[in-house]
This record gives sequence, structure tokens and C-alpha cells, in this order.
Amino acid sequence: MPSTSFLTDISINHYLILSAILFSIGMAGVLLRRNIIVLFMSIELMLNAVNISFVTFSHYFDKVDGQVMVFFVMTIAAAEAAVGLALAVSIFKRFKEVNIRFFEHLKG
Amino acid sequence: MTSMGSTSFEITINLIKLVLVFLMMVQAVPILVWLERRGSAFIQNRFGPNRVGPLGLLQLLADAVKFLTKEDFAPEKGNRFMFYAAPVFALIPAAIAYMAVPMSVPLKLDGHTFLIQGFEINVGIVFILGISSLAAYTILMAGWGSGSKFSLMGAMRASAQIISYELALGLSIVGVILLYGTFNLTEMVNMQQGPLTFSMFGYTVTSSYLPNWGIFYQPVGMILFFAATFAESNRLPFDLAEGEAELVAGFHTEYGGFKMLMFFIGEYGHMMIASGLMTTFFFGGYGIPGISFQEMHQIGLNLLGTETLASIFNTVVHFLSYNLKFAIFLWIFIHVRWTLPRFRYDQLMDLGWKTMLPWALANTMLTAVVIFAASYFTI
Amino acid sequence: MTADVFIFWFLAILTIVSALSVVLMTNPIYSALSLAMTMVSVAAIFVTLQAYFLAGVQLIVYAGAVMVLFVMVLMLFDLKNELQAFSRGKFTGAIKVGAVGILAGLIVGAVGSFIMAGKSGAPVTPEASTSADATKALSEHLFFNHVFGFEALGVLLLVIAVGTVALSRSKGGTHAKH
Amino acid sequence: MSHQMLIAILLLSPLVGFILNGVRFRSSNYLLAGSIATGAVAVSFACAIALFMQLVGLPPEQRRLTVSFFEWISVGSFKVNAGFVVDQISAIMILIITGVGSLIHLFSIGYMHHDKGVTKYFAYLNFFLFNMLILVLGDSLLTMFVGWEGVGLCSYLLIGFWFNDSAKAAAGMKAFITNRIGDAAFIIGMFILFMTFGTLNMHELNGLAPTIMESSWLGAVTLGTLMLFIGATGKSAQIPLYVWLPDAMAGPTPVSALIHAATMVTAGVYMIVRLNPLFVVAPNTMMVIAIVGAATAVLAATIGLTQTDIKKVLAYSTVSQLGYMFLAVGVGAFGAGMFHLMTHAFFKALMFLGSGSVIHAMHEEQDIRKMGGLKKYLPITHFTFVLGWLAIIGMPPFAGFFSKDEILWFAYSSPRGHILLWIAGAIGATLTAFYMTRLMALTFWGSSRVDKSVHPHESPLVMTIPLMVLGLLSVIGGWVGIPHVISEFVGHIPNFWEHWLEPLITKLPEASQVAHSATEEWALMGVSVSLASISALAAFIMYTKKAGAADKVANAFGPVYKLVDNKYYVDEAYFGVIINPLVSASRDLWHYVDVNVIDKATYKITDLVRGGGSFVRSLQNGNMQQYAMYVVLGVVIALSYMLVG
Repeated sequence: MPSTSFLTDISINHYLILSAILFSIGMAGVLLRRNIIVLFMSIELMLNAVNISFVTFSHYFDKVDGQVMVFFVMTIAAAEAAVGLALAVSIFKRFKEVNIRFFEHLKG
Repeated sequence: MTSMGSTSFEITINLIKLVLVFLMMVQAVPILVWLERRGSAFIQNRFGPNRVGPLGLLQLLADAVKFLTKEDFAPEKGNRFMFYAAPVFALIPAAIAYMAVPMSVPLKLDGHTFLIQGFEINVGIVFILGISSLAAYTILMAGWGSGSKFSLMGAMRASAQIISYELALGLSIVGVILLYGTFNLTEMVNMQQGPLTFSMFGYTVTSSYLPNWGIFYQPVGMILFFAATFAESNRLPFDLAEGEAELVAGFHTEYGGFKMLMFFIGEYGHMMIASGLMTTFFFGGYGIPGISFQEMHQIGLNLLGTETLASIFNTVVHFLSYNLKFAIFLWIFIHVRWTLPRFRYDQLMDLGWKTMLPWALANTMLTAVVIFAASYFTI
Repeated sequence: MTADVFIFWFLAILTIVSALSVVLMTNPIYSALSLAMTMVSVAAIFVTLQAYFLAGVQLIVYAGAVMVLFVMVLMLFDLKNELQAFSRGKFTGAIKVGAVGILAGLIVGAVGSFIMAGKSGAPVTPEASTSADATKALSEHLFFNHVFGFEALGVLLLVIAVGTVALSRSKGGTHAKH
Repeated sequence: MSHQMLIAILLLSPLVGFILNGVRFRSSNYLLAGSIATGAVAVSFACAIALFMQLVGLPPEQRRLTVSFFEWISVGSFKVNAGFVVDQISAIMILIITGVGSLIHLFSIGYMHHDKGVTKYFAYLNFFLFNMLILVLGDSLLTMFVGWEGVGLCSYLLIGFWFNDSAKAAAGMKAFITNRIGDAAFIIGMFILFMTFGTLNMHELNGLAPTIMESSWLGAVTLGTLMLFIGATGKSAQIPLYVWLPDAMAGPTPVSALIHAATMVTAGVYMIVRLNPLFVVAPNTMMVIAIVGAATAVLAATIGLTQTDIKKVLAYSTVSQLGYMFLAVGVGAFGAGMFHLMTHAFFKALMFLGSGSVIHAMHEEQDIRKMGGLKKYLPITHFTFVLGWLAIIGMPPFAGFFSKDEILWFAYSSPRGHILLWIAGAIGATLTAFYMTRLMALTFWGSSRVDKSVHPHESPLVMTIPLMVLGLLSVIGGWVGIPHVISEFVGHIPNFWEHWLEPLITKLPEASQVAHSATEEWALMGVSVSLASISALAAFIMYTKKAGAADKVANAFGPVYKLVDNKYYVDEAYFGVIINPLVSASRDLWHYVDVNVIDKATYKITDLVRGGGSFVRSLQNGNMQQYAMYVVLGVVIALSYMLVG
């Protein structure tokens, strides 16, 4: 695509691509990091990426439902963070480290 | 970004305005420090700084020189980046949040309208709450970066306190938001003009001398909000973070010199935001009791003759009115600090979670019910 | 280049850089602070999309509360730089990185093909009505159309609160050492 | 009360009794268990009476109370409701079932009071009644089949009630497996009928029955009804599947009375009467039914001659009487079949209960050679037994006379009857009179051969009251269906029975061809009654007056006696021809095919699965990040497929 117009005309695609990149970064974090808390943070990153695309669609299609969804996602994220941190704390209490490999003890 | 103006003239003025508001905030700090020192001395029946300049006013300059010339050091075990970044970040939320507080009626010049505030944002309350909630990072960064357990514990306490009281703070102003039906601070101020007017079930009661201020509608909200802002700005009686007997000086134990000053500026910035919001929510903002903005404009027109001059007059008079109220609240902050003893930490948490939060919730529910009833049973 | 365009690129780059540093920083505290930075810039992106209220909520809830909790917990743990920040296994690591890269490429490609095929069709809306109205519309949608979801979330939060308290107060359950 | 409610209570009352007793099956409180069970059945009986009264109050063509509780199965056009219908036929059945059932429950309280599993026993009994009511009331073949299987299950449970005795447990299994063979045929019959008519609702089936006779053996209706009849031979113990019923006497005697005499075994007859419009258009099936019925009647009667176990005699007698019923429905005398079903229920239940009373008095002794002269110890039992005996051998005016005679008359006079069928019936009646008299003589009359250690005593009132009630019914039960010739002779007594069943019984199309005179009927009646009287007299003399005469006769007939004594070696034949080859073939299949082919194949498959499993297990190592990687890979693949494809 023509480079100048890509740089100067900000459209829905720019936001969506930004969201995609953010999502992928978050996913890479989930796949690669070993610290549980960093994993949670990467998940938050992914959720934020999704939020961006929700708000983008909401803005460009003039529908408020997208923003309502963002609202819900934020609530879920907060809940997830609460539980995740509680889990991390209990893992830390036991192993003095918050490495994802300690969750392998949970497998049946 | 339309609030930045549409022409280059407007944008220029608005940018200048931003700088001015920031400078105002920063420059108010030395005055406040002087006030606090003199005030505390007055309360404690001593003199306070009175040697440098008249009434010790130049003490401020001397202090500034002292701060700037102090040795700049960082603890060895600490994290240098965070240690240095924390004071800088302390300024940012306070400064940005303060930008959103309206300080006078809009200035009309040659068909351009300039708001006397950093920038207007429609969801002003949410914006201010959001920005000021970032202040917790500053404290955490400072505590962590210092590499000292007192600092870290102080930071933990402070941030936990800020998060806890944010709930009560947010809920205490929900009543106000329900009452005015807007997030916009300017609109709130406009709605508080004129005499006190209650209208319910089709009946209207108008007071002859009381202004139409929020405090008469939301007394409980006002008390809760004011108490919560004390906790938010980490001042006595809620300054657990720097309880000297326990934690030396809390998160800024290791700080000195100019970095310490920046924390001061942040703290006073929070005080100023709190005072500005108190004024705006509950005390009519920049309004003057008994006289509406329009009447004041008319007076200016009669005195000075031209629209432009009348607008400037109007703006200046209301700016002074705002600053008067603002100063009163700042003084209350200082007065409380030197009057009340410090809470214990568990008392602090109990107060936040078990007293203020339920009261704020009850206030919200009651307000909602009354507003609903008032609009529903109109006959 | 207008201000809007500049702001978008500025925020986009800020977001991506801070997001990258979330993943790449070996010290989890830096990661957390970078994430807070990301949150703030995402809030700013919401502002450019005229979702002012959501931007505020993003700041209060995410940046103000959730991330502060993260940072507090991390600081409590007192973790130093991790020797092994990334999971072991060069082969799977390569697969993971490759998969994520391909995924990003695919999504970007999909979005790109979306324009090039000219299917975007959606008119860029005229300047949305004032944000106060937008917030009102949001609340109406929330409390009328999505009221069930709202209530369900309330229940979820209650359950989460109880569960979290139970989890953090437990003395270690079946694996208790004492 | 509405009839829906009544039907619901009628059905659910025994179920409630079953649950109440079933949940506390370890209890040995016979009084409580018996009260619950008897009460439940009594409630059902009250409902049945109420329903019957409602039915009587309706005009004859509207006598059909239906209820549909819910839609049970709905697959495409195949719809089955949990629907129940009370019409003239099922009304009689529920009256018999609940009436006789409550008497037998009452009797059981006395009979089973010493048993440890008495609560379980009553639970089974109630459950049996529930299933029997479903069988009888169900408005479609499938609903009926549910009851059909349910009673089979209860029969199995009750035959093997004393399962500690392996012979008794084996008898239960034998009954169950033999019934399975019949049930398979029943299911095939249902398939054929559904294929042909597209419904299993019996009312609709009867309405859809073709009007033209099906002369072919392979017609759908003929095949379908034939299959249903084979099902009936299993349940109702006809040739060739009758072998289970004599063994079923291993169960408690009241069970034999209720299930293996009065109710369950008549289900086949009931089913055929239910579907009589279908059977009528299949003359070949009818012929088979008639021949099988007649053959069974004679065969079972001959075996009955030599049996020495009191219950076995009665069992073969039951098989024989069931043969009569099938003979009746086979010649198109559905009303007569139902009539005999009812009277048989009365007197056979009576005799079984009487035998139970005897066994009870004799301390579980069942061999009639060790009895004799019990008349003076068991006066009430003896008296009621005599009533049953007179009824079964067809002495006028006892119940059996009317029903049996009607069957014999129809066997001769019906367009589908034949003189040979009548002869068979008459021989059966003669033999019946002989062996029943023999039973009476050996048990009650003559000199006592009772063991010295046994002191017979009359049963308690709770056992004798049912005997008395049933004895009364055995006398008067037949009066509802007095044949025309007699009624005209005596006075003008209407034949209630025919009027009652008339709307539901299809007339044979070729009926009006041959006219039979009343004289013929009188003559035949006289012949059969006199034959029965003579043989009864002979037996009486042989077994009471002239000791040793029986042995002489047996010796004179040598091989025939041996053949009969061994029940024609039917069981042995079944073992030799069917069961043993099947077992050895199965064993060979096990040794060669199973071990070498199937096992090895499954081992290979197992190895494959295990290998695959261990590979997959290595993927599932608890490493959450790897799981996430699989998800991402899946998304990548799906997305690239969507974009490229």
C-alpha cells in the first residue's frame, strides 16, 4: 500500500493492526515467560489488545455495545488478576518462587 | 483533541495556558510550605521562620537554594533508575489532574472562548480520579528504588491506603454525579448558581440567602470526600506511610534535596486537587453567592464599557472567588495536620473499609432513591 | 501530518514499546511498571477513539488498582533479576516465537486484505456526539440491553472475592508442611 | 374423581408401595411390609372398581377411558405416549389383577411371616403389580412391552427369591432366558407391525387392520401376529417354550398363585384378545394358535398325570389351562378365552393358595406321596380346595364348567374350529379331571402317609380368608357367562359376558355359514362332563379305595409311563439339541477364534493405543505454556486455512 497515505490517514485498520501486534506480544509473553505474575501481566496485555479492537469497532461503526464489552472485559480482568495473584501468593508461600513450573505439580 | 482549539491562535493560547496552570501549581508550593511552617508555629505557639525577609517570606528562596545545592546521592543497594524516576513521576499525575479543575468563567476574546482551566474534559471527574490513582506508582517506585525496608514498608502502606480509600472516594462523589447528572466540572459549577432550591413532588422551596451549593444536597458525601482526600494525599491524620516512630520517614526516607522537594510538590499538588474538587463539588466552584455569572458580566459591562473588558473583569473576579475558597480548604488541610493525632494502621483500614465505604454506599443508594422519587412522583 | 495522526503514531509506538518491554524485561517489577505504562497509553488510545469514560475507567481500574496490586505483590515477593526468565527448550521456544510471529503476520495480513479488498465499507463516523451523551448511551446500553451480563458479573465478582479471601487465608491445604 | 386421576392412582399406588418397601428392604417386620403392600394393592383395587363403575355408566360404544401422561418417545413419525386405556377388556384384567392380587398379598402376610426377606418380597410383589398394570393398561404395544418385560423381571426375581438355593436361582434364570426368546419374537412382531401400519398404538392398529383375509403365510399381518404369538408362547408357557413354568414353582407359593397362575402367564392371551381384529384377518396364525393351544392342553395334562410334587401338578395344570385359552382364541372365541382366563384366575389362584396352605401346614413338604388324609387337619383348606377342584374339572355349575365348556363348544362349532380340536379339548378335560382328582385323593383323602414328625395344622385366618373369597368366586365366577342353551333352559338369564365384550370382539367373517343346533351343544356338553366325571371317579377309586392300582396301571403302560413321567424328555431334548451344541460351539469359538484372532487383534490395537497414548501423554506434561502453544498453533493453522483457502 502507498506508504505516505498509510502514514497520514489513520483508519480503522491502524487501530486493528495495533491491537493485533499488542495481542501477539502478549501471547509471546504467555508462551515464553516463566514467572506466573508476568504471565498474568501478559494476559492482561492480550485483554487490552482486545479492548482496543472493541473500542475501535465501537467508534467506527457507531455502536455502543463494543464499549459495554470492554467494560465487561475489564471486570473479568480485575477478577482474574485477583484470583491469579492469590494463587501466586499461595505458590510463593510454598516454594518461595513464582515459577510456572510449580504449577506442573497440579497435573493429575 | 478539539478542546485544544481550532485555529493556531487558540492552540497557542491553550498551550500557554497549560504551562501557566502548571506553573501556578508549582509556584503555589513554596507559598504553601511557608504557610504551613508559619501556621504550624502559630498553632504550636512559637514563631516559625521569621528571619529571612519580611515575615520570613524569603525563607522559600533560601530553602530552594538549600535543596538545589544538597548532595545528590542514591543508596547503593537500591535501584537507581527507579530511585531517580519516582520523584519525577510524583509530579505528573498531580499536575495533569489539576489541569482539569475549572477556575473561573470562560474568557471571551474576539469571538474566541478560553476556559480557565488546563483543558476541558467532559468526563472530568473520572479523568481526575483515574490520573490521581496513578500516584500509587510513584510511592511504590520510591519505596522499591530506595532499597530500604523502611522505605518499602512505607510504600506498601501508602499504596494500600491509597487503593483502599480510592473506593470510598469514588463512591462518595457518586451522589454528586447523580445529583448533577454530569461528569463535567464546569457544568456542575454552572448548576450551583443562584439561591438554594429544593424541588420535589412538584413543590419548590427556595431559600432567600443560602447559595445553591452541593453541600446542602450532599452533606454526608462532602464529609466522606474530604476525609478520603486526606488519605489520598497521605497527610495527617492518615500519614501512616511516614509515621516517624515506626518507619523513619516512610517511602522518602532515603530522599533528600531536590528529589524530596518534588515529592513535596506532588503531595501539595494532591492537596490542591482535593481543595479544588471540594470547591467545585460542594461549594459552588468559582461562583459567588448571590450573584450569577451573567449579572457579574453586566456589572463589568457597566463599569468598563466593552464586552472584552467586561469578560476579563468577570473572569478575574470569579478567579479570585475561586482562589479564596481554594485557600480556605488548603488552610483546613494544614490546620488539620497540626491539630489531629495520627491513626493506627488497623484503625485506618477499619475506617476506610468498615465505616466510610458503607456510609458512602448508603449515601449513594439514598441519593439515587430520592432523585428517582423526585422525578417519578412529579404531581 | 495533523495532530491526530501524530498522536496516534506516538501512542502506538509507546504502547508497543512498553508492551515489548513487559515481555522482555527480566526484572518482573520493570515488567509490571511497563505494563502500567501500556495501560496508560491504551487509555490514551481510548481517548483518541472518543471513549472518554472508558479511558477513565481504564485508568482507575487497570492502571490504578489492578496494576498497583501486581506491583505490590511483586515487591512483597522481593524477586531479583531472574536467571531464567524464559522457559527452557530452544526448539519449543523457536516454535513458540515462530507461531506468534506467524499469527501476528496473519492477523495483520487479514486486516490488510480487509482494506485492499475494499470490504471495509464502514463509513468512518462523523464526529461522535458529545461525550456526555456517549457516556449516557453507554450506561443505557449497560443497564438495559446488557443488564443480565452486568448482574452476572456482579455475582462473579462476589464469588471471586470470597474465593480470593479463602485462597489467601488458607494455610496450605492438603500440602501443608506442618 | 376423574378417570385420569383414578388411572394415575391405580398405577402409582403399587409403585409407591414398592418404593416404601424397597427402601427398607432389610427390615424383617412382616406386618408393616405386608400392610403397606396389601394396602397399596387394595387402593388400586378400589380404583379399579371405581373405573369399572364409570365404564358401566357409559354407553357401550363409548366405554373407553384414556389418559396420556406425557410423550414418552418421539422420533420422526414414531411417537409413543405414556398413554393408558381402560376399556372393557382391560377393565376386567385390572379387576382380576388387583382383586386376586390383593387377596394373594393378604395371604402372603401369613405365608411369608417367618421369612427374613419379607420386605423385599413384598416390594417385588408390588413392583410386579405395577408392571402388570402397565402391561394391561398400556395403549400401545411398546407400553405393553415395558410391562411385559417388567413382569418378566419380577417373575425372575421372585422365582429366584431364595437365591441361596442354586437350583432355585437356576429356575429363575431358566424362566428369564426362555422368556427372552419369546420377547425377541415379540419385538420382531412389533417391528413388522410398525413397518406395515406405521403405528404401535393398539387402538389404531385395530382400526387399521385390513378387512380381507390374509391367506398367505408370508403376509405382513400373518407374520407379525405369528411373531407376537411366539412372544405369547414364551410368556404364557405354550409349546415349545412352556418348560420354564414348572420350574418356576421354585418361588414362594403365593408368587406361583399370582404370577404363574392368575396374571402374568395370561398376558399372552390378553395380548391376542387385545389385538383380535388383527389376528382375525390372519387365519393361518389362528390355526397355529389353536393347534398349539390344543396340543399344549393335552401334553401338559398327560405330564400332570405323573407328577408327584403338588405345585408341579398345578403348574402343568396351568400350562394345560392356558392351552385351553389359546385354543379358544385360536378358534376365534376371544370372549370365551377371556372368560376362561378369569375363571382360571379364580380357581387356579385358589388352588395354588390352597397348596400353599398345605405346604405351610406340612412344613415345606411338597411331595403328595407323603401326604394324604389331610382333610381332617385342614378343613377350611380342604373345603375351598374342593371348590377349586370342582371348578377345574368342569362340574356344573362351578365357574370352570361354563368357561371350559364354551371353549369346547366353540372348538367344535366355530368356523375355524374342527372336530379334532374338540376331541383334543375333551381328552384334555378328561385328563384334567383325572389328575386333579388324583391330587385331591393323594393330598386330602385316603389314609395319612404324613411323616410322624410333622403335625399338620390349619393355617391362620389371614391365609384362609383369601381362600374362602376365592372359593366363593370359583363357584359364582362363571355365572356371568352362562351359555344361551342353559340360560334359556333355566330361565332367561342374560349372558353379561358376551354383552360386555361385544364391542371389542371382531366377529369371524365366515361365521354364519353353518348352523349348529342347541341339541348338538347339549350333547357335547354332556359328553365332556360325563367324560370328566368318569375319569374323576376312576381316579378317586384308583387312589383312595384300591391302593396299588395306580402302580399296576403304570407298569402296564411301562415305556409310555416312563416317557410321561420324564416329561417327554423335553428338557433333555432342549439340552441335547440346542443348549449343549451351543455351549460347545461357543467353547470352540472361545478356544480358537477368540484366543487366536480376536484377542490378538485387540492386543495389537491396545499396543497401538498405548503407544499413541504414551506419545500424547508426553504432550500433556503439565506445562501450561506448552498447552498454550498448542492453542496458538491451532489458531495459526485455522487462520491460515481461512486466509489461503
